[in-house]
Amino acid sequence: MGGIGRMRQRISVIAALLSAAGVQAQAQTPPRPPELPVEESDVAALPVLGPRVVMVNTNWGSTGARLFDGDTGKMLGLIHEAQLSNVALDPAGRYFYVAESIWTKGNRGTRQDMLTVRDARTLKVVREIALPGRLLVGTRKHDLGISADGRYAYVYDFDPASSIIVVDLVRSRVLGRTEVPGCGLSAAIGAAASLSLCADGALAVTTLDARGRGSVSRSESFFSAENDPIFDNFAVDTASGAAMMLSYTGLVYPVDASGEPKAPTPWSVQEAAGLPRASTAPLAVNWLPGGRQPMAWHKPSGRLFVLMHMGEYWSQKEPGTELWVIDSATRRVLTRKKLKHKASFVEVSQDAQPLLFLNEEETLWVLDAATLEQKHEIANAGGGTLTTFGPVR
Amino acid sequence: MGGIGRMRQRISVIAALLSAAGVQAQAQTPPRPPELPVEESDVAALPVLGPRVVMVNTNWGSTGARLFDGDTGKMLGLIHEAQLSNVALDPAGRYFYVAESIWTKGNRGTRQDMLTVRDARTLKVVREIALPGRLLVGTRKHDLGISADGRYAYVYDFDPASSIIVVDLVRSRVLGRTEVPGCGLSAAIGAAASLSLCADGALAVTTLDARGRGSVSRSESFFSAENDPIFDNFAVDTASGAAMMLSYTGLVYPVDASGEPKAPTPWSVQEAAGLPRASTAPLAVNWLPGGRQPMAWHKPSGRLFVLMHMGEYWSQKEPGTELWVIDSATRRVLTRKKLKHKASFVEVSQDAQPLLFLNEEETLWVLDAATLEQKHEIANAGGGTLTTFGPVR
Amino acid sequence: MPDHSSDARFERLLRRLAGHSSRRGILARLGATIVAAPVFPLLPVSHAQSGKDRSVRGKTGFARTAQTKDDTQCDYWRYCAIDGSLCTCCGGGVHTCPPGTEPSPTSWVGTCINPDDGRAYLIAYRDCCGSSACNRCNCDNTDRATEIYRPSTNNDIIWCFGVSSMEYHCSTAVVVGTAE
Amino acid sequence: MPDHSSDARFERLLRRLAGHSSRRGILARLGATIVAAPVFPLLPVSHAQSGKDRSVRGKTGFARTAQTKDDTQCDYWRYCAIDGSLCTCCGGGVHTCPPGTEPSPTSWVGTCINPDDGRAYLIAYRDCCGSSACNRCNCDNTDRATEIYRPSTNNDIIWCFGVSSMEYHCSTAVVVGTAE
Repeated sequence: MGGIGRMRQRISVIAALLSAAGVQAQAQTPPRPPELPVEESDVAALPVLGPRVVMVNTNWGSTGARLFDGDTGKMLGLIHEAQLSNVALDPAGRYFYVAESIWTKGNRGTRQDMLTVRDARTLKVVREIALPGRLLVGTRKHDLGISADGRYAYVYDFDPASSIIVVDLVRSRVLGRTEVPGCGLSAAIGAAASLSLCADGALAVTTLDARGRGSVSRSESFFSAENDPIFDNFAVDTASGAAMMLSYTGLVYPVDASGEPKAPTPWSVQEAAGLPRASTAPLAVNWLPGGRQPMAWHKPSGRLFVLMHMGEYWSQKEPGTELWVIDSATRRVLTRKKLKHKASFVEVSQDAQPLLFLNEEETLWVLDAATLEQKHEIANAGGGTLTTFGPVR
Repeated sequence: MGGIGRMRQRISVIAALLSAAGVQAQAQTPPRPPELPVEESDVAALPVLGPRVVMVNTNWGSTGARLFDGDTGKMLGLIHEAQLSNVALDPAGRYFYVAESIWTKGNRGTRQDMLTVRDARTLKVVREIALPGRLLVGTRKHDLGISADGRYAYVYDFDPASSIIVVDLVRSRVLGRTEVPGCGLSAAIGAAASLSLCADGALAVTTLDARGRGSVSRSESFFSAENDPIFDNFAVDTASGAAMMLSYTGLVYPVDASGEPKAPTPWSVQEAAGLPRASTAPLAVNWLPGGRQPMAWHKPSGRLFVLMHMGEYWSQKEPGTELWVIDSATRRVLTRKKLKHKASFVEVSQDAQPLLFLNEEETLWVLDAATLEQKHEIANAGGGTLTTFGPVR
Repeated sequence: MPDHSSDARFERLLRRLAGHSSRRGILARLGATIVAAPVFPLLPVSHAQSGKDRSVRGKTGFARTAQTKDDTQCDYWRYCAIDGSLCTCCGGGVHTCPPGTEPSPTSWVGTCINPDDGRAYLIAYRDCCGSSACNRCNCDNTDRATEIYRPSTNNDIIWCFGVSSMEYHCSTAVVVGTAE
Repeated sequence: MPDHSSDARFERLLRRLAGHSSRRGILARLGATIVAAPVFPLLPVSHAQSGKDRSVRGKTGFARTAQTKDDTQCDYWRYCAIDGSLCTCCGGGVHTCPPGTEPSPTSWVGTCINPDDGRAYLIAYRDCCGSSACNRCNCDNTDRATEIYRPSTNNDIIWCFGVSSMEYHCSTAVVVGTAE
C-alpha cells in the first residue's frame, strides 16, 4: 500500500472517531476528585534475593520457576524454562542458570540442549551455552549443580549412559564430559567437585583437575539402591560438602563428601521417634518418608524436616500427612505435626529464624519453621522442587 | 571407548545378571495356565473417521486435538499441535491440517508459521507448508478453513492488520494473501470462497479467481459488532455456503453466503421460547446464549442446539446451564433441558440419529441428540472447540 | 479535562495505545497499521457505559460491584474487560510487567468506571510477553468485550504484537485516558 | 519356560528391552550402550517379588488388589510400576502406541504378578513418544521403582531415547518374559 492511501485512510479514521466520540457536553458535578493520570507501562526488576525467597520449579505442564517472597507471600517473578528444565542461582546472585532442552519445532526438528544464562535482576537472556546433552526427567534438583565459587556448572546426562558435563561459567563453554558409569546426579561440592549416587549403593565424587577434567572416586557400597534407595532429592551444603540423605525406609545418611567419599553411618527416623525401624515386608504398615522432596535440612540448627505418611513399603511417592522435626545431633524427633494438607515437597530457609515451605499440587504453604504456624497459603504457585538461596541445595 | 573394553564389560554384566537371577528352581504347581507370551510393541492407526467422531481441540495448556468415538466414548488418538493452533480435516479424509506457530527456541528464536500436513491414518507429518503469518488466539474454529473440494486452505491472519492467506493444498504452496480490512475469520464456503465477519456489522466473502487471487465483496451492515456481536464460532455448511449465526442477545442469523453476501433476517431464540427478546440494559436478567461455541446446527433436521444461561448482558462467555433445542424452520424451541453440568462448547454430528457433544473444563459429554440422554461422560478429554467431520463446521 | 475536539487528543491516545515507544520502530510499523485499518473503532467511547448515567441503573454488573482497593482481585475496577493472569499477582503491577517480560505496544481496550470518582476511563490491557504463562489470578471479565473480527475490544487474542517474543505471561490494565 | 542358564535368554531379553528393532540402527547404538553400563541391573528379577511366595503375605499392596480385566485402570496387574498416561486410554493398547507416536526402543522395567496364573512377569514400560502428553488415565505406581541413579527401574525419566522425538505421550506395559 502506498503512503498516500495510508494517510488518507488515517485522516478518515480520525474523523470517524471524532464524530462518534466527539462533542459530548461535560456534566459538572462540583466536588469531584481529580482525574486519574494517564500511565506509562514499565517493567519490574527482581530484588536481590535473600535467604527467605523460595523458588518453585514447575517443569512439567505450565512450566516456569516461580519466585516467592516467604515473608510477604508475594510472587516476585517467573524464570522462563522449557519443559523438564533445571534452574539454579549463581552463588554470587548475578545469574540464573537454566539447563534446558528445546527442539526447533516443538516436538520435532533439531534438539538444542543449552545452559541459558539469565540476568538475575532483569531475567533477560545474557547468553546460551550449548550443551552436548542432558537428561530429561521431572522434579529432580541435583541434575544441575553450580560450584560454590560459581565457576563451574555440572549437568547430569543420561543418554542412556551416565555422564557429567562440566561447563566453565566464566569462559561460557563446555570443558568436557566425565563418565560416571552406573551412577547418577551431579550435585556441586565445594569449588571443583560433584557428588553422585550409584546403583551399587556407593557415593561417587567427580573431582576436576586444574584443566577442568574430572576423575571419579567412589566410596564403599553402603546402601541398597534396589531395596532401600536414597531419595534423589537429598540436601547438600555446597560449601562444605556435607549432605543429609534419606532412604525409602527412613534411614538418614549424614554424608561427608569433602574429601575421599566415605560410607556414612545411618540412623532411623522412626527410632528417633521411639518407634521400631520400618519394615519392608508386605502388609507391614509403618510411618515412612515420602513425596518428591521429602526432607529439608536447616544446617545452622541441624534440624531435619521430614514428610511422613503411614503405609506399606514401596509407597515412596506418597505425600506426607505429618511433618517430623528432628534434631540430627541428638537423633530425636522434636515434633510430629499433623499437616492440614498433604505435601510432597519440603524446603527450609537457612537463616536464623527460618521459614518452612511445603508444596503440593499447585499450592505453596509458608510456615514458621520453629512454631510450624502457617504464615501464607499461596494458590496457583506451581508445583515442583523447592529451592532456597544459600549454601544448602 | 574401545570395542574390546566394551565386550569385556558386556560379558561381566551378563555374568553378574546370571549369578543374581540364575539358578532358581521352578516350583511346579500342577494345573497352571500357560505362560503369557512375550509381546511386540506396535503402533495403532486411526480408523476412517465417520460422522460420529468428535475432535476436542485443546489449544492452550496441555495441547492436542483429541479424537473420540462418540459411540464407544473411547479416545482414538491425538493430533499434535503447538499452542494456539487450528486443526482441520481434509474433506476427503486423507489429511489433517494443523495451522501452527512454533519458535525455534520455544519462547524465543525464529518464528515459524506453518500448515503441517499429517496423514489422517498414521498422523505422521507428510509435509510442512510455510505460512507468512497467522493470528494467535484460542478457541476459534474459523481461523482455518478448508474448501469443500479440499483444494484450498484459508488461514486467517491479523498482525494487527487483517488478511486471509490462501494455500494451494494440491501444490503445497501459499498462493497469496488477501486483505480483509476491518473483518476477521476465514471460514470456507464452497470450492473457492471464504467467509468473514466485519467490525461494521457486515459479511465479507473473499472469492478466488482462476489463479487463486481473492477479491472481497461485502454485504450491507446488518448487526452491531460492538453492541450485539455474532459469536465467532458460528456453524457453516461448507458445501452450500449456508450458515447459522448467533448473537450475544440471542438473535439467530440464517446466512446464505453462496453468492453475493446478503444481509440475513434475524429471529430471536427467546421469542422462539415464548419469552421477550433479551434486553441489554444493566440489571435486566435474561436467558442468554453463552460460552465459547454456544450453538450447534444439525443441518439435515434444521435443529439448533443452544447453550443458555440466566444473566445480565455482557455475560457472553458464561457457560450454559440449559440446552435449548430449536427448530430453525418453525423458529420454535422444542425442548429446554436443564444441564447436569455447565457447558461452554456444543457440537452435533450430521448423521440421521445424531449425537450431541458438550464440553466444559476437561470433560466431554456425549448425548443422544434426540432424547438428550447421556451416553458417555469422558474425563480428561481436554477442553476447547468441538468439531465433527462432515460438511458443517 | 482532555480536549475532545482536537486531533491532538487522538494522536496522543493512539500513541499511548501504541505504547508511544519508538524502540525498534514499533510505532512506525504498527501504529500506522492500526491507524490504517479503516473500521477498527480504536476508541469505543461513545456508548452506554461512557455516557453520563453513573447510577446503579447505568452500570453493568461488574461496575456495580467493582472495588478500588485490591488490584490482585478480578473485581478490581480496571479489570472490567480483562482476560488472563493479573500481572499484579506475578511480580508486576497494574501497569508494570514482571521481570523478564515486555509490555506489548499494542493492546485491546476496555471502558471501566472508577467507583471513587464516577468517571469512565479508557483502559489499555497490555499483555506482558516473553515468559511462559504466569497462570495466577486468572480473570475473564467481559464488559463490552467483542469477537475477534472487532479486535480492539477482543480479549482472547494474544496481544504480543511488536515485542521480541509472543509468549503470553500476564496482562496489565493501564489508564490511558478518560472516556467521558 | 525360558532357559535361565544360557546367555541366549539374556541376549534375547536385551534385544527385547531394546525393542529388537534394528531400524535406524538403534540396537547397534543403544543396545551396546545399555549393555556396556556395568552396574545397571537391567533385570531386577532376583528379589522378593520374583520369589516363590505368591500368598497374600508375599505380595505388595498393589499385587494383592491388582485385576486382569480392565487395562484402562491404574490397578491393572501389569501397571505395578508405571508412571504416566495409560496408552489404553489414548487410542493405543497395552503394548500398542497410539497413532502418531513411536514406541521407544528403551524402557524401564517392572516385575508384576499376574493374579490369573500367579507368575511374576517382567514388564517393559515403553513410552510412546512424538505427540504432546495424552494426559488421560494418569497413574503412578511404585512397586520396586527406584531413583534415577538406578535408571532401569526409574519411572520418572522420559524414556524416549532413540526415537525421532522425545515428546512424551503415554506409556505401555509390555510382557517381555517371566521373572520366576
